[in-house]
Amino acid sequence: MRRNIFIAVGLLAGLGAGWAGFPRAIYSRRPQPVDFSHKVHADKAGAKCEDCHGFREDGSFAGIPTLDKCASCHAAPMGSTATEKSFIDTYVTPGREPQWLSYARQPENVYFSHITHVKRAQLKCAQCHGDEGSADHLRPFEQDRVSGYSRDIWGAPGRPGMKMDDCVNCHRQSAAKGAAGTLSAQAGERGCLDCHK
Amino acid sequence: MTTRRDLFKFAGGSAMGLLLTPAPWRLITDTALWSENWPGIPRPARGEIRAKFTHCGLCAAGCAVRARCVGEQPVSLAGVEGGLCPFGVTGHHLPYHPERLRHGNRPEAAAAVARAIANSAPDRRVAVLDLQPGRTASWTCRRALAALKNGVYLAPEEPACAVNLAPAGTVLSLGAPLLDGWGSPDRVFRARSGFRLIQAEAVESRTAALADQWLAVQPGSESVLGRAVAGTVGLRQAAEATGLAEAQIAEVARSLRENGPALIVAPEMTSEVLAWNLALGAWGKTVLPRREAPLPREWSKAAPVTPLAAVEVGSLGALLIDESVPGAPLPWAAIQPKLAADAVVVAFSWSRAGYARHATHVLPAAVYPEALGDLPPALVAPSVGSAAEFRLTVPLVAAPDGMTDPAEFLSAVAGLDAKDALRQRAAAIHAAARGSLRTYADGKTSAVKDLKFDDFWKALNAGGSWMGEVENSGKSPHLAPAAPIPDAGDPWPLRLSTTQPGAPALVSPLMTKLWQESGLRLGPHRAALNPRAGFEEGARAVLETPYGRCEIQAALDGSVPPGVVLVAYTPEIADIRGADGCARLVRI
Amino acid sequence: MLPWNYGFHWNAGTLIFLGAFYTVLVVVATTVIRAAFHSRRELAAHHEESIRWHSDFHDLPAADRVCRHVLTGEFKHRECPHAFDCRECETHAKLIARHPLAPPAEPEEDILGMSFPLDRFYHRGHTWVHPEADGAVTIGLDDLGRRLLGNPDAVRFPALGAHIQANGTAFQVTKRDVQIDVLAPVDGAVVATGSAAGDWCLRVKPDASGEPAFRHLLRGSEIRPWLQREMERLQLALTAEGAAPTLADGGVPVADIAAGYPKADWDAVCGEMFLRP
Amino acid sequence: MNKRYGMSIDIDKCTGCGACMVACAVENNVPALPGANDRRGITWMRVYRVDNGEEYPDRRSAFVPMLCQQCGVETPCAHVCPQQAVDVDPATGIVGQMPERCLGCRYCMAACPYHARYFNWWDPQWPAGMEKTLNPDVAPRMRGVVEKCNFCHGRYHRAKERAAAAGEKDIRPGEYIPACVEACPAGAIRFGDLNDPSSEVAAARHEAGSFRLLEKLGTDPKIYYHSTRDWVRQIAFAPKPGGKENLHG
Amino acid sequence: MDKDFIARGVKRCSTGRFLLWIAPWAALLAFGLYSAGLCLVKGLNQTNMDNRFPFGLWIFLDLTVIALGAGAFFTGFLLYILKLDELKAVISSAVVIGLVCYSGAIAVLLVDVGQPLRAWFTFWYPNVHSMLTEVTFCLSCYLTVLAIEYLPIVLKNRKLRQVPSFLVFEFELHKLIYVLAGVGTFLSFFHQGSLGGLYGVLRGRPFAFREGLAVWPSTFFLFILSAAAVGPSFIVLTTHLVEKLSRRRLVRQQALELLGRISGLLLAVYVLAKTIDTLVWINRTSPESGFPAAQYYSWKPFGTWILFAEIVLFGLAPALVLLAPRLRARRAWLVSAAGLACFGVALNRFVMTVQTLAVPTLSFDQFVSYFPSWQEIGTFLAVVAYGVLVYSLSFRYLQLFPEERELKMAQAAEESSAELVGRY
Repeated sequence: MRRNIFIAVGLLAGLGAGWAGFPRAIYSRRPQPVDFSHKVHADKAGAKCEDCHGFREDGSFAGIPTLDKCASCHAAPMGSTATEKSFIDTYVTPGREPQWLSYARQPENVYFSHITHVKRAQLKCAQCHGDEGSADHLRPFEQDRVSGYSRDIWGAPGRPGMKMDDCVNCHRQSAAKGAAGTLSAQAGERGCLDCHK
Repeated sequence: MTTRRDLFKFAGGSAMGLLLTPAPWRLITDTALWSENWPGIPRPARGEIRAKFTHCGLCAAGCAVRARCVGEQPVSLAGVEGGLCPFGVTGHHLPYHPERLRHGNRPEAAAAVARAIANSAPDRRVAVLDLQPGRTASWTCRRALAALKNGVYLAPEEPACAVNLAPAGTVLSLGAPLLDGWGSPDRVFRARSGFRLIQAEAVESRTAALADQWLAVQPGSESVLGRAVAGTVGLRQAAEATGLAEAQIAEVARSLRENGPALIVAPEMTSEVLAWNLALGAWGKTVLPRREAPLPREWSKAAPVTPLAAVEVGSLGALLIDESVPGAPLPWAAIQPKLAADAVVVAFSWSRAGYARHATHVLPAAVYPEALGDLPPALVAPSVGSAAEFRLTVPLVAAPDGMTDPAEFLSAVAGLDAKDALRQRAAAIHAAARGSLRTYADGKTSAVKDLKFDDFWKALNAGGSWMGEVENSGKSPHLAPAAPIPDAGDPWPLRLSTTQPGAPALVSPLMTKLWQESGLRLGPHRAALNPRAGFEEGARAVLETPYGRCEIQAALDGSVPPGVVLVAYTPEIADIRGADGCARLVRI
Repeated sequence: MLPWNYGFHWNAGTLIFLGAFYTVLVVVATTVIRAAFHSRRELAAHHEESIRWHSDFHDLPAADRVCRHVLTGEFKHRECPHAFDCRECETHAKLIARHPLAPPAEPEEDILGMSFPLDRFYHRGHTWVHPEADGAVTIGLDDLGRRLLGNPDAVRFPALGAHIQANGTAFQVTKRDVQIDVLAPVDGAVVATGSAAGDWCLRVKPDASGEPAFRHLLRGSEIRPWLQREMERLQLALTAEGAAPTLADGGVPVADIAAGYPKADWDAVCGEMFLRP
Repeated sequence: MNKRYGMSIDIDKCTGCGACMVACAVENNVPALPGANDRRGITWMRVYRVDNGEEYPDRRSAFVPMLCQQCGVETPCAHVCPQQAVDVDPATGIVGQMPERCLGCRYCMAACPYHARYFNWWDPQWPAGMEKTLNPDVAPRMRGVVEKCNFCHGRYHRAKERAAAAGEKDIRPGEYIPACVEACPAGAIRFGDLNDPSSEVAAARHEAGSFRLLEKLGTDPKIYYHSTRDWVRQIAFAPKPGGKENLHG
Repeated sequence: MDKDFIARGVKRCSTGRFLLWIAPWAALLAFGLYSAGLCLVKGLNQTNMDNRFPFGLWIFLDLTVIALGAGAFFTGFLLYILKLDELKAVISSAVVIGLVCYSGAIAVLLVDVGQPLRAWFTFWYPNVHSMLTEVTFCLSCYLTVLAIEYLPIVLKNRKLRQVPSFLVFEFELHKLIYVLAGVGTFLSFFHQGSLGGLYGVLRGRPFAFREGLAVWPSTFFLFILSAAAVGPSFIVLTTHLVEKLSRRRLVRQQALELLGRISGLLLAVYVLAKTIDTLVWINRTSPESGFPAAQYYSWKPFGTWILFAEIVLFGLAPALVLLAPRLRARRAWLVSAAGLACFGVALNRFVMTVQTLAVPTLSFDQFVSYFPSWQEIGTFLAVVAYGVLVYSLSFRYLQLFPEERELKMAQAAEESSAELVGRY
């Protein structure tokens, strides 16, 4: 009986460490430089995603906006929050770019074209990025300590899908839905270099 | 009480528990992912991708270049109207070459030059050696030298002519690398299908390999063939010197006359080569008079071009060598006797590999594509209508601090203000209201007279090219007397032949692929020899010429004729290579 | 490897290949798990002693596994298929039925200079069993066993009440740094312990009594040929382990053989003689 | 319709200048490492010098640009890769090598008759500062994996993205050409869709003097060579060691 | 000191002497591990392999070692499936040799791949058409099987078996060992074959390319046959070596002769098959790919002599010796023939790996040569040292030759009777 207790205790300890402790330990967390509220901007300023996260002329995606974009509205405080004031003092006035931490920055070997997905396949931003656009706070940036990947890319359940498996599943589904010869059929599983570089 | 056994049980249980969690599997996957971006693998920068246009400044051909830039940083270069040579393709690497010079003591060099100028012995001269004459910077130097009392402007002397391959029916190339670095490749290859190429060369060069006919002449006898074709030397004498059959030479001469328009080209278009072309009736058809782009009137007071041979021995108190743009250098052995015992030599250079080795002061110069400048008119003209040109090498990246522009240095010494020289010259061109401007971004050509100066200048700075119109007066050029045929003596049993004489001293680190990671080119310090030369592969030897020595390693190659040693062009070789090409090998 | 992995294709090649792979994995895993499961069951049933004997018996040289009927000359060659447990041997039963063991022609207690009283049963691991009137049996080392172990350095008897199994370990004797597990001749519970140097070692209440319970033990006329064979084996073992074969000339073993052959590898000799390879 | 990209290389035009080799290295972030030699270096595009085996002055040379021949049938490398790091994209016919999937067993290199695959014997390295000139469309490879020509797949991505931005369904011919094709000063290399009968390459393959290397192996390479010289066309066949001193690479 | 661990009744040298024997091998192992460590930490630039010679010493020796280790599966097959009970005398030794060969080969393979951290991708994303996938799967499965087969041998150690659970588990596992032998035979069949297929499928290397049955080229079957043929020979060779080194008789001559006979028989079949295969290849397969077969042998030093040596000198000759009962009965002939057979297979593996890569395929390519670097040699020596150490430890502490004690007694009996004869 006694020996079984030790085995059981060990088993529980192992399970606990693996399921509860490990996912916490594997990620390092860093806060974003500024507590930006997507919600406030969407509600008050009526901004849409593409107002700030737009495309360049050649079709490439511009990603996180630079300080110019922020400064075009926030050259002087628009509201009265302390966050905005400190943002202006720290970044806008001295002209210092905030070092945003990109949740969704794909690994170097991944080729991802925003315009193909947004313009051609008509995907909504939230499909991959989740409801970031309506969040009031920026969640901390979590990075896998071993692989160095962002949690969004190489994440846990409950996160928006950005792992290779998620890409593959979506492509497979849309390929299955689409008729042969259409764009959706092109989206199916093909060569590695279709999505890698 | 827990026993050791219990601890084992606990450990076993927890190991089993851990196996049922994601932890071990995740770690296995994570380490595999880590191997994708482990330390030491650089990440390319990301950002907006733009195209910028410029002209390649690595040789006088000045090919039009489209640079693909991430943000401001060029990441690849491509020709606008055709391919580029490998040097041009990798030009954007030069600023990062590990051997690049970054520091120099400019005040000290300036003081030394000032002292040499002040030392006003009447037979003492201050000279500038310009490897690529005809640029605005060259004009600035000439103006500065004219302002100095003892200034001499040294540059390779060439008759003012350009070559137009387009109408040519037959081309006789006397060892010129016509298909391999002779003018801009897009112009050469566009015309290539129109002419029959006869290459007379001892070595089967890249051009010889692709020529319609390759005449394997005796090394050094190319010019005899030229004379024979022009009729200044008898067939028998030519046959003896070249090792070809008399009938063969006669056949070449006949095909040049019958399948015209004909053209004779040589590595340097000297007066003599021009004379042969005149004799063939090529003047005005395939060989055209070349004019400078218009100059501001106030520049007319400029020092004349002096050939090195005309400089008295021991007369140079100061020599400034402009190596900031590559060009065919003069052998140091020919320069050195002209220097006074206490001469100050200042080299403006990218690296210590070239003249910097002999200089008392070395000042780092900006490399292509860091510096703004213009290019001398092209040797190979695109067509009859437009020969003279004005093109800028627009910088793609900013030069680091501490670089010295030779022209600016010299104008400071001479008390000349030449800051706006390029703009002044552009204004002069614009004022002449001739020719047309071509812009690469939109591929448009517009007449200069329709443009405002500001637009003209802006377009030039965005990689535009001005093409003047040729005025073919039909006047024959003034020709210098022909030099005697060099004759190799007994102590120099070999002829030295080099590959690619125009290669810049510093090339992109990636260029080593051509000789280290493949056998495509002869690597530096390698000497190709005929297998019968008595050397074995890899043997080390000293290459000697009347001008110096250099250590090399033998590479056997059946395509190299007996009696010839083929070496890769390097600054060391440039130093010891004489015009006569005499050499011998001494085994170590 | 799994259908949801990227690059997995449902085709014949995959099915055959992975099918074979998984089959192999399953077979190997089943084999190991089965072995583990069986061993757990055997351990729970306390069969380890019997397994140890079977395993040892398996490792004995073929010559040592010889059937008792070869000793008596009824067979020329026969290897015991039952690990010396004649109780389950049909051949033995048949042979016994056909030729009941004749008592020796003359009472022979002194064989080759050693005392082997005929009122006892002998086990091939050199113990004897003497049935007592109360149904218990006394177990002791036979004369050769005693001479081999001489005056033991230490003896470890099982606790009173412990159950011993035929061919399992009865008790442990240490002699000259060599530990010998003496084989138990019968199944039963220990009721008293004696001393290894003394007359008897254990008193055991056997699980069964009567002839069938002792059928696997040697008796009567079997003893002499067996003992002769044992003496040959001893002689060989001593030779092999570095002692001079002095027994060969028919000498009587001394009381403490170990002391007589200080150079012999006593571990090997005892292992050989007490059937503990 | 699926494309089948291919190349046609005119040996009679190649001057062996090496622009394609360096342009390829620039485009694909291939470093030049100090210890690399002609057997350990990485040149997805490698130009060999071949000759007719005669002695001077009868010696004639030619230059043969060698790259992955993009075999279309029983692609030797894709066939042998144990973990699907090599595949033939059905949409383009391009044989792709996925470095992040590769474990570096080098079996594919042993399988390739053209020696067009290269192993990263070292971690990549560039002179200080030069990593700024890396092409963002191609990921640098780590040590221990195999790589090879993929017809500048980064450029294919770029062309597709441009088409998507312009709202076009597909890329137009000429929108996508590999770096070597672009760089070749002699215009010796042509590139296009072999399935498109109007493309230059589709026409070039039927020209007289067109051939493929080791065609008899039956792997259907998509690189067509061309020469009007008989002795040059001999390079299509197996080496003949019994003959004259062999050609040097 | 370690007496309690040494089986009862077998003689082993003193601990000191054993340590003396172990020491140089341990030093060699340490050196080899350092070499392998260099290759792992700094990368494969430490080797002399290159793009033209992507496989080198390691692959050649892996193939050889695995062929020689085939004794484990084949003996197991003969003993447990075909019930040739005489082979019980060598089965444990064969298992240890097999384990050493396979684990060593796999360890070297892990150093040989450029990205060992990703080696598991082969399992996760297998390309089922690749011979290397087959090799990887079968090798790792078979190594597991060998480890399980080795387990009872370890658990039988004198000290370990005193733990009742070990004893019982050993006993129960041993009862089921025939299942493992069967699985091992199946796996070995496929990986020996797929190692042959590894080169045989290389369409781009007409020197190695062979036609065959379904997905398997003829080399697949030739490798199985040759491995099965030399496996027993290698056991004869090692057993003889161990007997000489330990100065003990371990196995009856009959068992070795049986192994020799089986080896000879299979070798003869192999030589016949190889000859037919070579003829088909010369006359059909190779010319059809555009390569006249004669040209491969004009690259020196690989002349036709190598073909002759492989088939006749190291194939037919030992086969005939092993098949002749009178020659076989003599230890010297038996062992020499076994040695020749082993060498022949090594030569075959050398030809398949090294010559295949050395001969050029493109007309403008050159014949290339390659010599391993000290790091490669060191890594291989680590495997040799590891093998010797594992075998030495196993031989000392485990019972590899169950007949050893019996033979010792028999020898004693001979000696004593000789003495008796001498006395009278």
